[in-house]
Amino acid sequence: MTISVQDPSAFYRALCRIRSFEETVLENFPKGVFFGTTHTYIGQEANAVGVLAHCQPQDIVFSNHRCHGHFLAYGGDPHALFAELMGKSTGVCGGRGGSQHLQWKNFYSNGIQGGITPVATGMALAERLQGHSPVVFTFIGDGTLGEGALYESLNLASLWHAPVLFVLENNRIAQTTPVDIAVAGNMAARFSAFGIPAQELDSSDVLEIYPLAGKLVDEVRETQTPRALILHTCRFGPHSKGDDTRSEEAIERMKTQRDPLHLQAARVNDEQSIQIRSEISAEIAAAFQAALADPFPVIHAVAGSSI
Amino acid sequence: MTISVQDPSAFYRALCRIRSFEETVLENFPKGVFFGTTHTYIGQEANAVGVLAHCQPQDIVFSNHRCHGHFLAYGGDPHALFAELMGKSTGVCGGRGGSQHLQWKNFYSNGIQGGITPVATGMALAERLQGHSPVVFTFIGDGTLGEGALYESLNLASLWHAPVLFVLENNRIAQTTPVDIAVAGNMAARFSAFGIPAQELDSSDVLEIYPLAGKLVDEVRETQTPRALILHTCRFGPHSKGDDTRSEEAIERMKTQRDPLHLQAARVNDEQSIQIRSEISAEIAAAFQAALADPFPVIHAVAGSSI
Amino acid sequence: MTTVLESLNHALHTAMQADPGVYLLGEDLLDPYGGAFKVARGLSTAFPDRVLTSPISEAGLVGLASGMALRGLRPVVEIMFGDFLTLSADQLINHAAKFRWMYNDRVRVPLVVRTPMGGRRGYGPTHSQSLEKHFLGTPGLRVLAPCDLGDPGLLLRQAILEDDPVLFIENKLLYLCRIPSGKDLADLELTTLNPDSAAAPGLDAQTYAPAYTLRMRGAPPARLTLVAYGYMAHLARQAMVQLAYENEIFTELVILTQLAPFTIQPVLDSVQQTGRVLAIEEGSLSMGWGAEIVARVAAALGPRLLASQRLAALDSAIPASGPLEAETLPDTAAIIQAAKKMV
Amino acid sequence: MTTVLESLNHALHTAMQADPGVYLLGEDLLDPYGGAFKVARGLSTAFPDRVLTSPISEAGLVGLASGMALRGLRPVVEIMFGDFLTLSADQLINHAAKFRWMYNDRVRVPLVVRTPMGGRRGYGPTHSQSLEKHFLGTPGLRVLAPCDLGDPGLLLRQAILEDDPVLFIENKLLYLCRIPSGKDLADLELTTLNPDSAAAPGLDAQTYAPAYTLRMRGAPPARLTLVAYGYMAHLARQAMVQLAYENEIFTELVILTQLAPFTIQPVLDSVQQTGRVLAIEEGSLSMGWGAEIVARVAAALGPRLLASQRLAALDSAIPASGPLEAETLPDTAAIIQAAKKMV
Ligand SMILES: Cc1ncc(C[n+]2csc(CCOP(=O)(O)OP(=O)(O)O)c2C)c(N)n1
Ligand SMILES: Cc1ncc(C[n+]2csc(CCOP(=O)(O)OP(=O)(O)O)c2C)c(N)n1
Ligand SMILES: [Mg+2]
Ligand SMILES: [Mg+2]
Repeated sequence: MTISVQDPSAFYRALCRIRSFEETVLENFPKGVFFGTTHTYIGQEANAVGVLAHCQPQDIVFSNHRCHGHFLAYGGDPHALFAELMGKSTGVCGGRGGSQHLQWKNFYSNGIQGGITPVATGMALAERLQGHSPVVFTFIGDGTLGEGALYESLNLASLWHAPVLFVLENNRIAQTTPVDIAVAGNMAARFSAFGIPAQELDSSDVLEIYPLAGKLVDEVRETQTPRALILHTCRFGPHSKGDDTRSEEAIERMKTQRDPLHLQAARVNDEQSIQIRSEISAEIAAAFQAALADPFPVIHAVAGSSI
Repeated sequence: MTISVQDPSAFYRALCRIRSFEETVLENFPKGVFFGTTHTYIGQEANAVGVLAHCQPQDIVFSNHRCHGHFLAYGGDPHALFAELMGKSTGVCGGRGGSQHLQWKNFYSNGIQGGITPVATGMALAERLQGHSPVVFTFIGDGTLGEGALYESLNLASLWHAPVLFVLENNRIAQTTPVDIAVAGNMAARFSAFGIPAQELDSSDVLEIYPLAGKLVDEVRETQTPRALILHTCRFGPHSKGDDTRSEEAIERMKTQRDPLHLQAARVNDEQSIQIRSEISAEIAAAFQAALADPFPVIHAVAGSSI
Repeated sequence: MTTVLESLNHALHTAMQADPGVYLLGEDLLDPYGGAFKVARGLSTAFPDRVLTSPISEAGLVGLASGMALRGLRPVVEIMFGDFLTLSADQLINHAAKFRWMYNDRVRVPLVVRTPMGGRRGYGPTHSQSLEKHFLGTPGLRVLAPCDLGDPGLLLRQAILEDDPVLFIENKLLYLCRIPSGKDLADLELTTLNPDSAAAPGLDAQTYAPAYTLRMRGAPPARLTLVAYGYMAHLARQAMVQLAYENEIFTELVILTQLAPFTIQPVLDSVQQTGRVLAIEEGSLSMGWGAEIVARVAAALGPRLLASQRLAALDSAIPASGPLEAETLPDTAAIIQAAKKMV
Repeated sequence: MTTVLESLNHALHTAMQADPGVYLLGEDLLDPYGGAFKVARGLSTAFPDRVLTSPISEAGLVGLASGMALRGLRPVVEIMFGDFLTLSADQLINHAAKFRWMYNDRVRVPLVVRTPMGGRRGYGPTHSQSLEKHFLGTPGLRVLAPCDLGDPGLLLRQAILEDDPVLFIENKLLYLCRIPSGKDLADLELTTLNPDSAAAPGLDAQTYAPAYTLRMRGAPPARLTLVAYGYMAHLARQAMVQLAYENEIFTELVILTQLAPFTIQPVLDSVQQTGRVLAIEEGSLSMGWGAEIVARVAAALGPRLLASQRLAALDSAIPASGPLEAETLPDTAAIIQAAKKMV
């Protein structure tokens, strides 16, 4: 979804949509309306919005377990996403995938850490080989730096000129594991060691993320070679639901200092921001209610459960 | 096997032993006395000899498919190694392992690229946790930089302070694949990105390799943290047998300029060097003949081949 | 009454207490979190130096633990979800399980890899599978699965004491099952066998891996043998009781805790009487554990095997949506239905 | 006469010629080497832009090829030795095989992963295995294995044309087997069936994956059905002829080329006549392909199945030493011996 930086309210709206969606998820999980688990994006909204504002129709997004924000920033329908979490037939994948396994247009996600990176690399290569000039946005977290498949992908992407933008969202924690006990050495060096230029930014401000992402997206598109964007960010919520082991103060501090919605709200006049919030609120509530009312999928075609 | 640099003939002897062993292997393979395949170490002898001269009894060596040179430099018995290649009961592993799968004292090898690195890391960690101060020498080739398991190991070794010396033998080719089409970016950076200091040396001279290895071995032993040693080297022979796709001229050039035996012979007087070569020749010939005469293993205990 | 989870957790405490060589490695193990399914709870507090919470590196972790095992320690690795075991496949199959045999029996690998399998929680296609079938039949690898009878913790402790690698398959829903008391089982006759488990090349016989046979107390001769393990054994026990009381179909239930290598004897003992066998598992049907059960029974009994069937998950991925998932996985009703068809 | 190797190599040439979307990826593929077993010979010369010789990255490679397949190409990946397939297990099981179904049938993954399995060359424990059993029964993954009958190349070409992922199991010794002419098979009656192969969730029926049934021409009714695939089918054919001529034991041999998902019908058709089945494979016995064969036959025939056995490799690693390896793997003599015991 292409957003212009000229219009701060469009960014604000996109940030609010993710926030509101995720809050609705967390609020309603205890009511038993969703299946499985969820990983919310609260606090990281500016990454998805700032980066995917550069996503063109021919581009591809491959996301991970924390995919709601990416999906919505890509232009995904909140109703279909709610429905997917509820296991409804109207869900993004008809209820088969659930929270972590989405596919819509050129958007994909999978719940196996690291495993998506070679797949995304292959997509990028295939598109380039077919004469397109796409950018394949691939989102990973800091914890995913532990997986070997990532490095195989970096090597292959570099050698074979796969137009991938690796977006590393370093929220400094993986489930409950702080980054400093899980990631040795230097993050940017892990990309540059494979010949992939990497840039870092420590910000929750969509207006800082947007231009840097744009620069790298342009480089990927023009050179059809990979780049890495490392976004140091903050996860406000639990890993999934109620499993946050960090101190309340630390979280409060992050919320005060690093809320992408606050930062962007300051650029929109009060009246407008109230208006946007209430519109988004209504949109998300309506999507949620609609999904609730949707039917469950019918019995799926069966092959041999018993022989 | 600890060798002192004071004694150039000891180094020469060790180099010759490997060379003579490997030449005997290649010469006799067509006669059908060996099973499977083999990966000879001709041209790279100075790596094993220069590095493993620092190996103390409590230290551990984990080697790969190209393990004969490492095994012999470690002090392994040429007779047992021949016998292993011949599938004899007197072989290093009683004929079960064959050329790539050796285990003797603290020496291990396995034929799956990359897979040995986490295992070696765990050994190092276990030894350190049990209050020893070992060095675990882990040999990999340039091609093995393609495997993800390696990077998981580097991260773990760095985070958990595993006293591993990763020895990367860059012979600039993996089977038939030149390094420049298989390894992107920078080799040393692939280690340092994980917080593992790496040093490089482009030499076939055991007297250059020995001191640099010694420095790193000391660092590993003292700090009980990992280091990497990157040795740019030359493989004179085929990958296994008769599968060399490089030009004859290129190989001849290497042989003239980079033969570790020539380099070391110059430091031993002629008479002595002739003497050493003939002693080694006799030793290896005797080992080969003895292995030939050894029996095959007896039927192994059998469990359920048919139910 | 203890749950399976408590029993396993307690066993880890006991094992780490008893032997300073026991280490626990895995993702997100530290208290207060104590691992995704809480089997590790309290351990990092009690043994801070021996609980190694790790990066997300399933292959590296299993390989590293094999190395520790080769050098005198007794590591226990927790793989957060059994679905991720695929990432350790090479380390398990081409390293840990092979070392002893290929190194001519001169090394041992006292490694335990524990992992929760199973669905029914709506976690979707990559977090709900029962993938153990892909690892059964790996030479040199013992595979154990606790059930809610006997002492699941003891099974784990014995696995840790063993000198060969063990894959220890837990089930997410089994965790919360309570281990029934004698009184709970009053309607049932329970025979516990501790078969001299098939020693295979590269593996010694193991000491504690019981097989259980359950019958309805005082019932007429059973006409069908159910065979199950793990959480399915729990469901099969329910089905057995229901079949008896509601349908007057009497069955015997054989529960195995050692899936590979294993001896079929306890199953044979029962099928020799009943003539019919139904193998029940949560993994997908094709090439599952049940195939091995049926094949061994068929080989042993020939025409005396009157009927054999398997009940398993559909041969499809496991959907996140509750109603779809429920259709995909076998439950008590499905067992009852399958049993009814067979007698 | 063409060898299986030539047939497969030719098929790759034809497939790449016919469709510019076909790519070949793998280690050491470039001419003059042309891949470790030469199946890729000539391809990098003929199609230099579409043969991607790769770093040693089995997981990355299969993942990358899945991505290519998702985006409109038809990649064929060569894994140098089947032993290394363990490294791609996660990409096959949790990615390639799942995508179509979990994404609600809105994507397709026309991926082929080819790899040579098998021993008898003294390569030792990590280069001699037949590991396909660990991948059979993966929902969404078709597994094919050519034999030396019919058209192995056509099987591969059809696999490449398919829109779902295929694991294509070759055998190192099969490569050099010559495909027999009608005259070579003069003593035998050959029935070729092209069963409507079981469509499973996430997989369409496939067009060419024949099953073959062989009988001794003009012989009395067979009393035993042999079932095999790949190179073991070649050995089983030898055993069948020997059994007939030297022991007057008449058998039927059913050869499958589609291992998963598959229909048991051709096997049933034969066992219904013979009453006895012997499943033969080169992989290690426990939880092997043969278990699924026997389990399905037993389920279908009940007491009409008089005898069933499996012949497979020992449940141990595969030794490098020739004499030990020969003992570990089943050969023609072992088939004859097993067959004799059964009738
Ligand atoms: C292969 C694999 N291992 C473990 C997990 C379980 N898991 C899901 S999310 C997660 C943490 C990921 O951390 P990070 O990459 O930093 O992403 P974040 O959750 O912080 O966005 C873990 C361990 C998984 N999904 N896949
Ligand atoms: C996992 C795995 N993939 C592929 C192979 C086949 N193979 C054996 S050696 C080799 C090349 C290794 O190259 P390198 O690491 O540079 O070592 P070198 O042979 O040059 O010493 C390959 C591809 C293997 N043994 N293991
Ligand atoms: Mg994180
Ligand atoms: Mg090399």
